[in-house]
Order: sequence, then C-alpha cells, then structure tokens
Amino acid sequence: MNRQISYAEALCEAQRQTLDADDQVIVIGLGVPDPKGIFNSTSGLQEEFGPDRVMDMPLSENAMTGVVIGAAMTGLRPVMTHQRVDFAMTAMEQIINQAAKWHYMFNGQHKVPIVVRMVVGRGWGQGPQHSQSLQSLFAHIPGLKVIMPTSAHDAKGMLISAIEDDNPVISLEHRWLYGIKDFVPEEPFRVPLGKARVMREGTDVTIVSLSYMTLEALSAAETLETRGVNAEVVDLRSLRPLDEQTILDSIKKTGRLIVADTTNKMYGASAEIAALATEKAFSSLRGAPVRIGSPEHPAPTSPALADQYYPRAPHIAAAVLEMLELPVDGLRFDPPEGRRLDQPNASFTGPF
Amino acid sequence: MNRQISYAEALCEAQRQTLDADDQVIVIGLGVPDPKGIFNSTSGLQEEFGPDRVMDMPLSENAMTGVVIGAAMTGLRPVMTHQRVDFAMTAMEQIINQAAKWHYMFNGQHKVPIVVRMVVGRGWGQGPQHSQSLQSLFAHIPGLKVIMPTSAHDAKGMLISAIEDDNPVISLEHRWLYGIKDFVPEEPFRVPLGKARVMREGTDVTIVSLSYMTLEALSAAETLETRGVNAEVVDLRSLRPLDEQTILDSIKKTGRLIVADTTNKMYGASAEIAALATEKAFSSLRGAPVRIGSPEHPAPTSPALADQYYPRAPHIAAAVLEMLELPVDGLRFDPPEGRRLDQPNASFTGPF
Amino acid sequence: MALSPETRIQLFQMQAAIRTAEEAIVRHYHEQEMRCPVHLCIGQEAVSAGACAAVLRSDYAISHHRSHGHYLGKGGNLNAMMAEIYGKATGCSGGKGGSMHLIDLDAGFLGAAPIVGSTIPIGLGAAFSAHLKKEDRVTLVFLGDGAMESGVVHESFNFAVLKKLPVVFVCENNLYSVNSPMHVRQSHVRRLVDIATGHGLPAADGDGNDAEAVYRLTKDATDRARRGDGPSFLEFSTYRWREHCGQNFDHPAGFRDEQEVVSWMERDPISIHRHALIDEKIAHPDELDRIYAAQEALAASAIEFAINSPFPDPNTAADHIYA
Amino acid sequence: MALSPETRIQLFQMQAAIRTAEEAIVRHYHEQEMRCPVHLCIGQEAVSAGACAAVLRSDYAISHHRSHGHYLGKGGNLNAMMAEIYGKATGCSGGKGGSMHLIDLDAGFLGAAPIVGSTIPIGLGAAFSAHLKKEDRVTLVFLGDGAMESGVVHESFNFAVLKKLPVVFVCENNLYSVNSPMHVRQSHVRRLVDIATGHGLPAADGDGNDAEAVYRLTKDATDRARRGDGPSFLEFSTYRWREHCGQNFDHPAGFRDEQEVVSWMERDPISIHRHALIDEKIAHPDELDRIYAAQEALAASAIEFAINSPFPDPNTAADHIYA
Ligand SMILES: Cc1ncc(C[n+]2csc(CCOP(=O)(O)OP(=O)(O)O)c2C)c(N)n1
Ligand SMILES: Cc1ncc(C[n+]2csc(CCOP(=O)(O)OP(=O)(O)O)c2C)c(N)n1
Ligand SMILES: [Mg+2]
Ligand SMILES: [Mg+2]
Repeated sequence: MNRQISYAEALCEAQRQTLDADDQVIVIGLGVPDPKGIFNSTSGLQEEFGPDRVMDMPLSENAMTGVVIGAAMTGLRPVMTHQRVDFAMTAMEQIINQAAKWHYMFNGQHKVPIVVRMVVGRGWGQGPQHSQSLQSLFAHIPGLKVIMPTSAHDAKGMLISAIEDDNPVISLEHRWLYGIKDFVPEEPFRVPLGKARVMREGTDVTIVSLSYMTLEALSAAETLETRGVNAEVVDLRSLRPLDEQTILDSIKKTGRLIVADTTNKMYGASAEIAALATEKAFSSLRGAPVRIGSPEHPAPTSPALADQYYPRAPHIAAAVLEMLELPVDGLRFDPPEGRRLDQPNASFTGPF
Repeated sequence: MNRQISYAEALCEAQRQTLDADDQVIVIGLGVPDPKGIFNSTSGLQEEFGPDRVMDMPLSENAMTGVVIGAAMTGLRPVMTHQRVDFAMTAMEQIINQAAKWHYMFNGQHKVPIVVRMVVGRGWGQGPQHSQSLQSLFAHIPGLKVIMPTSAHDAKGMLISAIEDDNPVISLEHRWLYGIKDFVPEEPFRVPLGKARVMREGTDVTIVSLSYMTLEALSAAETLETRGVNAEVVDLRSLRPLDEQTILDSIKKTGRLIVADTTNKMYGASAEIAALATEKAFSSLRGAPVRIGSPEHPAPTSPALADQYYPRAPHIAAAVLEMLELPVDGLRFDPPEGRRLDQPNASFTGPF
Repeated sequence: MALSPETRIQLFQMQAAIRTAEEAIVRHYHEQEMRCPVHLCIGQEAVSAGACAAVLRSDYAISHHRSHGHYLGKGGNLNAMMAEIYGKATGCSGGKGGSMHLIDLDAGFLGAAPIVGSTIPIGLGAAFSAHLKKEDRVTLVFLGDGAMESGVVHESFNFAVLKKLPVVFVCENNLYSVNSPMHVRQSHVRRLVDIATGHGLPAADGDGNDAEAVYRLTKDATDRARRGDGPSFLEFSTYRWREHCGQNFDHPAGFRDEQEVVSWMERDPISIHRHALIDEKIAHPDELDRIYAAQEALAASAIEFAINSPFPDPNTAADHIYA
Repeated sequence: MALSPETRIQLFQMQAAIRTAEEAIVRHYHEQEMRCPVHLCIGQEAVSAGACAAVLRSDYAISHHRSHGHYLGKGGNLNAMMAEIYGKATGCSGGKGGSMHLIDLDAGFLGAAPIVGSTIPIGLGAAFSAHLKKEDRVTLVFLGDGAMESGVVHESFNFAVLKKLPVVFVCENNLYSVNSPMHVRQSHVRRLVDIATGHGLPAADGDGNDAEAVYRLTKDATDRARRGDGPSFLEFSTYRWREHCGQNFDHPAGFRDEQEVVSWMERDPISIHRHALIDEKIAHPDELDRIYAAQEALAASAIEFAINSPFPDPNTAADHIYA
C-alpha cells in the first residue's frame, strides 16, 4: 500500500484490470495504441489484450461515439478516449441526445455503460482550441455522470467504478495531472462516483476545487496556514451526481466558500456550487461565496498572454485573505525557480 | 405604434427588413422556404427575396454552420435556423470552437456576424429529444452572444440587433411564444443585446425569468398581488452579455431572488443568476435565492408524465409565498378550461 | 431467388399489418388523444415488410423518426406500439418515448430516435458488438434520403467497411426530407448508391414499392454479412403518401405536386403485390381480403387496448434516470 | 500544359522557402522559446508550392494544424509567421494563435485551425460567399487523409456539388493521422478519390512530391471553378518526414518503419525538382543553390525578427473578445 505511481499509470492500470476481469470491456480511441498512448494512459494495453479489445479508430468522433453506445447497449463496456475535450464537441449530439437518454426514454430497457475519457488542460501554447475545460456542458445533462479525478489514487478507483457503472460516464482528465504520483493500491479498488473528498480539514473557509485546481487550492491552503488561516479543501471529483452533503457540511462548519474551477466562471460548474451553497446553506454563510476562474475569453496561445489567464494558488490565497478582510500583501506570484508558468513542472518540455 | 403582431410575424418582419436594408444578409436553414416556414417565422421571405438569399439547405447542420461562418468572415451576414436546439448539437464543434473564437484567436482580424436561431420548447409529446432547452451550453462560451427574447416586440428588436451585430449570436426561441401577440412598431428598431427588461415593478421579491417562463412569472405575480405580495419580474432576454446591473439593482430593492428557467437547474443558467446575486449582492439578500426548473431527468413524452415536468405560474407563486413564509394554500394548479397542460393554448393541436 | 408462396403471402400480410396500423392512427389522430408527433409510412410499407422478412428475429434492426413500419416489420408488438403513441403505461417505452421512440427488444428492434442520422452509428455499434462477440447476427439500419446528407452516415460507412461489420444499411429514398425536395438538398449528379460504393461499400438499388424485390436484395445482403463478407448499402425508391408529420395529405395544401402524389399512389405497393399474388395464382383474392381484414381488426383492437390502458403513474416520471 | 521557366523556378523557390522555414524551426525549437505545438510539413512542400502557385493572390486558401506550407505558399508573411510561433506581438495573430492559427488576409490566407475537418466547411463558406457575390475568386481548402474520415467533409462535398461552388479540395495523403497508419482507419478498398466522385465531385490524384504535377492539376481545377463549372477534389500522395508534432524524426523511436521513411526521403520533392530543372536546363545548379541560400537567409532573419520582437502586453489579452 505504499506504492507510488503516476496518474497516467493509475488510469492504465484501471483499464488493464477491468480488461482482465471482464471480457466485455474494450478500449477505443484515436491514438490508443500509439506508443505515446494518450499521455501514457493506455500504453501497452493493445500488446496485452490484442487489437480486438484495444484499438485505434478513424477520425470520426461522432459516429464512433454512436458505435460505442450501440455496442454498450448490446453488451460491451467500451472505454473511449478523446485526446482533447475540444475534439469531443463533434460528438455532442451522440453524448447529449443519445448516450444520456436511451436508458430513460426506453423506460430502463437499455443500459449504456460507456466511459468517455476526455483530456482538458492548459499550458504550453495549446491556445483557444486545445485547452478548453468544458465540464459544465456535460454536467448540465441528466443521464450522464461526470467526473474529474484529481489524484492518481482516485484516477484508478474512479475509472474502475466508471467502467463498472451501467451508465454513461464522462471523465475529464487534466493534462497536468498525468505525471503526478500518489499512493495507489495494486489490487483493483473502487472509489464511488458522486462523492467529493475532503483533502484537508479546516475551519475558516471551504475551498471547493475541481481537478488540477485542487493542487493549487492545497498549495494556497499551506500559504494560508502560515498566516493563521485554516482552510478546508474539498476536491469535488464528481460533478454529477453532486455530493451536496460534503459541500454543505463543510460550509456549515466554515461559513465561507471559495470555488476554484479550471475554466471561466460564467455559466460554469463553479456557478452551480455557489448556487447550491446559497440555496441550501444560506444561513450558515458568513459572507458571499466567491468563484475563481479564468477570464471570459478564449485561452490565448502566447505565454505572455496565457500566463495571466490561469488563476493559481496565490490567487486563491488572495481571495481567501480578502474574504477574511486580512492583508493580501507578500504573496508569491512567480513560478518556482527553473519553471515557467506554462509548464506543470520543469521536466515538461512540450510540444503538447 | 398600436399594431399587434405575433412573435413569429415579428421575427419574420425583422428578417424581411434586414434582408431589405442590407444585401449581405441571407437566411438559411432546413425548411426555411417551407410553406410552414419555421413556425411561420420565415414565411414568404423566399418569395420576396429569391432563393439566392433565402434558402433551404441539406440536412448537414455541422458543415452548414461552418459554411455560414466562412461566409460571414468574407462579408455576408447569414441568419441560420434550426427547428430544434436538439438538432444543433451536431454543430456544437463549429459553434463552440470556431464561431466563438475566430475573432479572438486571430486578434480581431476576422468578424463572424452570424445569427443562429434555435427553437426550444415543450409540450405535445415532443419528448426527450425534441424539447430540450440547452441555453446554458451556449451561454458558458465566451465569444458567443446568447439571447432569449420573450415578447414579439423584443423578438423583432433583438433579431435586428443580432443580425446587425458583428459577432455570432445564438437566439433561442421558445415554441410556445410564436403565436403570442404584442405591440410591435412597423419600422425597423433595435433592442440592445445584453439588457434585461423589468416587465413589472415590485418591491417584495425579484423574479428573474427566461423566455417563456417570463409569462409564467407575470401570471404568478398577478396571483401574488391578490395576496398582497408585490413581485418584480425581470425578463433576462440576454444570457451573454449578462445585464448584471438590472438584476443586482432589483435584488438590492427587494432583497429576495427567484430564478425561473425553462429547463433543469443543475449547472444551468439559473445557477449563474443565483451565483451572481450572492457574489455581488450578498448583503442585500434577506434569504436564500431559489431556482425553479424542471427535474433532473429528460422530458418524458406522455402527457401523464410530462404535465408534472414543467413548473408553471402556481409553482413560482408557491415558491415566493414559501420564501416569504406566507401560507401556500389555494393556488390553482389546473390548466384553464378547455386546455391541457401540454398546449400553450386551446387552439394548439400539434403535431409539433 | 424464388420466394416460397408462404413468404410471399407473409409479405402481403406484413404490408397489410403496417398499412392498417397506420390507417388506424389516421382515423384516431384528430381525437387529440395520441399527443405526440407521428410520422406515418403509408406508401412505404414494402420496404419495411421486405427488408425485415429477410432477417431473423434474433437479428437487430434500428430506426429513426418514421419507424412504425420497421418496428412492426421486425415483429414489434402492435398493442405496445399503439399504447406508446397514446402515452400509456403499457406502451413499449412505458409512455416515456412516444411514437418517435419505439422499441421491442424481444423482437430485436433496438429502438428508434428522431435525430436524423444519429441512430445509424448506434445500429452499427450493435453490429460491431455482434462482430466482436462472434455472434451470428445481422443488423438492419434504416435511414432516409435526408439522412444521407448527414456527416455521420459517411463516418459510419467507413467504419463498417473498415471492420467488415455485419450490417445492412437500408435507405428509403422517398424524395423528401420534410417538405424539401431532393434538388434543394443534393445534386442530381450525386446518386446515393455511388456514395456508398465510393466508400467501398457494396451497394444496390431497387424498387421500394415491390416487397419481393426488397426481400431479395436484403436477403442477398444479409447472406453476405452472415458469411463474414461485410456490410452493404441498399437504396429503395418509394414515396410517402401523407404529410411529413401528422395524419393529413399535404398536396391539397400545396406542399407537393398533386400529380406526383397521385402517380405514386397509383403504384400502391400493397395493391401491386395483391395483384401479383392473384395473377400468379399464389392466393385467391378472398384469402388476401381476409388477411387484410384480420390485420384491420388487430389494428382496431390495438387502438382499443391503448385507449383502455392506464396512464403511467406521474410518480414514475423520475424512474430510470440511471441504471 | 507546359509551364514557363519562370513558373518552374518559382515553384522551386517556394519549396525552398517552406523547407528552409521549417528547418529553421527545427534548429530552434529545442530552445523552448517557441512555446506552442508545431506540425512541420517537411517532405510535403511540393503540394503547398504547386497548389498555391496555381491561384491568384486574391483567391482564398484555408488550412488546418499543418499549415506552415500552405500559409507561405499562398504568400503569407514569413516574419509574421515566425513571430506568431514565438508568441510575439508582431505575429500574424498577435500571439493569440500560435503555429496552429496562422492567418494572412492580405495574401488571401483565411486562416488555419487544428480541429481536424472543421476548416473544410469554413473554407467552403468563403467559396459560397464569393459565389453569391459573383466574385471571380477560387478557394483552396487544404485537408489531410485523416480529415477524410470526418463526417463534415462529406457534408461539405455535397453542398459544394449542390451549389457548384468555386472550391478546390486539396487533400494531402501522407498515409498517417498522427501515428495511426491508414489501415487502422480506412479500408484498403476505399480510395479517397472515389469518395469524392461518389458525391459527383470531379476528382483526380497525382504525385504530391512533384510540384509541377500539383500545379497542373490544381490549375485545371481552378480554371474549371472560374468558368463556373464547380468544385473539384485533388488527392496528392506525399509523406511527412518528421514526427506528427514537434521537431524530431520519429522512426528512431520506432513510430514508423525506417525503410518507409527512408524511401520517401529518397523521393525528396525538392531535390527531385532541382534535378529536373537542371536536367532540362531550365536552371544552372548554382542559380538554384543561390535561390535556396537566399531562402535560408530569409528564414534565419525571420527567426531573428521573431526573437527580437516584443511580447504582447499582457493587458491586451482581453482585447478582441467581441467585434
Ligand atoms: C439532425 C436533425 N436535423 C433535422 C431534423 C428535422 N427532421 C426530422 S425528420 C426530417 C426529414 C428526414 O428526411 P429523411 O431522412 O429522408 O426521412 P423521411 O422523413 O423522408 O422518412 C428532418 C429534416 C432532425 N430530426 N434531426
Ligand atoms: C476532431 C479532431 N480529432 C482529433 C484531433 C487530433 N489530431 C490532430 S492532427 C491529427 C491527424 C490528422 O491527420 P491528417 O488529416 O491526415 O493530417 P496530417 O497530420 O497527416 O497532416 C489528429 C488526429 C483533432 N485535432 N481534431
Ligand atoms: Mg425522405
Ligand atoms: Mg495525414
């Protein structure tokens, strides 16, 4: 239980173990058998399970989504991958109108056990069409389950749950997480969908964060600690079903809410969390909830413009300090030595 | 100035007058020249302006959206129509990745003056795939403008503004509005995009409503008046840009907010309005904002199931009374005589 | 391929079953108790009957907005269809779907959905899973001429050919997409079969008002699929008599040319087939009339079943959101 | 059609311009100052040079992720391209776009965007507007073999043929989509030109490593378009030498068969063309070397221009959200 593996390895292991346990599982997507294997999250699977179970596909995201839906309805459990959520926009019709609805509209006669993995992210000049974080588009749709695992542990446990789930699950994975390691059990295990995770307990403020922003929130919490502020960090993990209880419990304890999303605020996932908090925990709130997100324009490509686009730990810390009417000076906004802001870490050298 | 015409006629007039004023305007969409002309909103236009300016198109929503984007970038002003927002899901890639971004990502060198009209709605057995209200999917995307005119007056004035606007404008029109009449000036006029409209002044509670729900809200306000409650009704009209000022001013006056959307709440447009209110008018709020929307499942087809799916005026009134801790009894939940709940009015007999 | 007399009479019977069901809807639709859009296939029965007769009950079929014929052809339960259109608990989708969402899994009818083009890859997915599981099972994917304009059909053709999937695309070319004639949507230099062959998809066309021709072409195609020789595309020319959606004729209102409508009605697939069976002495007119009348009675009793069925309990509206 | 010596030398020069620009990127990319993905077209220069030479500056072109060659071929500003890749204010998109979003409206290069397939209908829309406005203007739409799998290409072909639009689809078949070879994506029984002709779209294929052949086929196609005879589809077989994205070779890492790569590198379009010009005595080797060296110098100076240009002011990030 003290084995550390990366997020990508954890995803790969989840697929390997479910492929192994259940003949009906297949893995399909552009570049799945590619030596680089979707940021290494599918590496080696085709070699192990053969091209009938782990396969590439034509550049036909729309039809191929329909194909996995039809395959799922007739007994398979397909896991499909898109290298960018942006590419999946071509398949929205199948996801929103079909995958999300066949179970309901046929009164339970069909099941659509598909998992659609989509990569979101930022940095390194991905620009307006390769770095969107479009989770709220999926999270709005009843019939879908929508998850954003943050840690390698949850990546494995939630992907196994998703593959075993009888419903369409959209999994959004942040590119900057693939290399990050965590303690991950070797045997198969399940992390339930629809449960948030308290990553750090605190009493002064609740930070609900999504995906990569949880790392920024944890780092902000450390900074805040040095200033005597005790932040609770809740990693949302699932957008639908939404774990209202964990969020509300935390707010009831702290009386303050910050929501940190990986994208812009307007009509985004952060609005739902803020609305939920006020609708159901109004009397606990000691101040207005605050959302943290990128500005209301597409992501520019040049680092000179993009560096300012993404809020980070110091921005979260600043928002908390402001909320508590504490001085906001002396926060460190520069990246660590040897790293630029468009890389998750110094070893990351592009090109995607 | 005391001429009354229907919403459909108002839309048609807006298109006729812009087609007339500007050679670059074209109107295109499945069934545009159809004798029934998109719920009568395009009737007669092809006869008047010819098939090079007003035209049908192949059942290729995705490519045709690209075509109007390319045409717009090179000088035309296309108005495109989808008979259901559900069909437009096939074109999400073009709308989200392309239309919304070409101006920004090329640093202002391209303009994309397109209007994409989409029909939303409910009733008469449209069911899960023909009655969605997917406004929040568009409203989340920077670079798009997103409108939902409610009255015939605004339908005309906002469509003219949209056609003259140099940006991609998504217009969502509720099917139950097409037949409703209002005073509409004959000459061309503009209603600015990005401005909400106070439909009814009040002091006790603010109801922010979208599209058809504004009619329900107004009717609820009348009921409330008989119980001594003075409701202000704000017709949102534009989702992006969002008229924060009008909403916040109203909340500051009333201290209470109800948001009534045409669809489900989670991650929907109503979440943004509620989040905005708490973020920017927290201290004015005398209670938790409440959202009103449909339940978190697809729309069922049978009237026996669908009748309960859509909240109406009495539900809004009940929510207000609850919020004010007033008795909620005696509200009339039945439809008026001679009408069923799946029709906007008694003369509506389907089939769509 | 010579058809047995039994098969030929079955084809007649199935066309009668579809026609009488649709006519029953026509008779009752104005009562405003079937409260959902209906897309009738009167005039196109030969395709449904012929194509579905060529496959087994264990084979799959999938359809779109105009699915009544495909559903019944594949053996779908008539009472459950009518009840579904009436929004009743006994409907094949428990009232959640309506006319545009028919399903009968016992009969291998996987479902229908009205976003044009979208069920094509879903049906293909069923064929893909049969292929991966090495099941002896063919899938019929019904589509219209309008669907041939959607990009997803092209993506589906490519994947079907690439993986040699056991699927037959059955395209009913009825010349219209809603009220839009072919020439505003597709160039006359483009033939539907050529698009298929362009993808390396074996294609054939035939008379969609001749159930036996439809049967033969579909049988060939499904035989090939069963042999592992992959997918096919079949185009059948036919014609819809009534308006796109609803129970009326639309030529009186000027939507289509009266002459065009009349000339196609003169080529009524059912009476053509009836005459053939009589001329070739396969059946006596009285026998065929009896068959037709029996179907008529079934249709009437299905309507009655539907009317007498209970509505679903409103409290079940939130059932089956998740599996 | 015989090409003039000037045109032939221009074709050489343009190929050299593209090659040297790409090689300059290769030399500097590892410095990590071009901080965006780059999709190099080394090995494919003949298509860009040949197709673009066949059209006028006032004609339009549009491209996708691998657009450097198309942009330069169409007359796009080299300095502005390099500056864009470096994320500088002087870049053709002011740094907002990067390598995947080149544009030069003065040169009729409408833009490039990396969602595969998506720029095809947008280019078609430009042709549609030229057609409606009765402008004498042809649009070149560049696409790859991968894009031929996307549904939108099929929808676009249909509309182009339906409206007889002045557009030429120029498909570079380089056998790969990222690291996926043809056979996992498209059946060998499917030829790209057949898909086009299936739509009634006149189609031809040619050697994509022969700039003059590309020129001739494109000239024919654009002549037809200008005469009002509508769209065409051209397939050119060619090969990408470097990895899909980035500056390295990928065969040493085992992504592609070494022999395959080497055999295509032996068919280098630039040296083939160089030899032809020399053998046919159109140009002296020294002249060609001078031309090449001059392009090399321009590429180097473009890099310098880019490096010396200022970054955009961070405060301009929110400019141009709305027009
Ligand atoms: C994607 C999409 N676009 C538009 C529609 C509206 N629509 C419903 S049926 C139909 C006509 C389809 O024509 P065809 O495929 O030929 O079938 P037919 O109605 O003739 O049987 C259209 C355009 C739709 N349902 N889905
Ligand atoms: C819709 C979509 N799916 C997937 C991708 C990822 N992708 C980027 S380039 C590419 C390969 C395209 O191949 P091709 O069209 O042949 O162009 P080439 O790279 O060979 O020049 C892919 C799959 C994308 N950008 N867009
Ligand atoms: Mg048709
Ligand atoms: Mg390629």
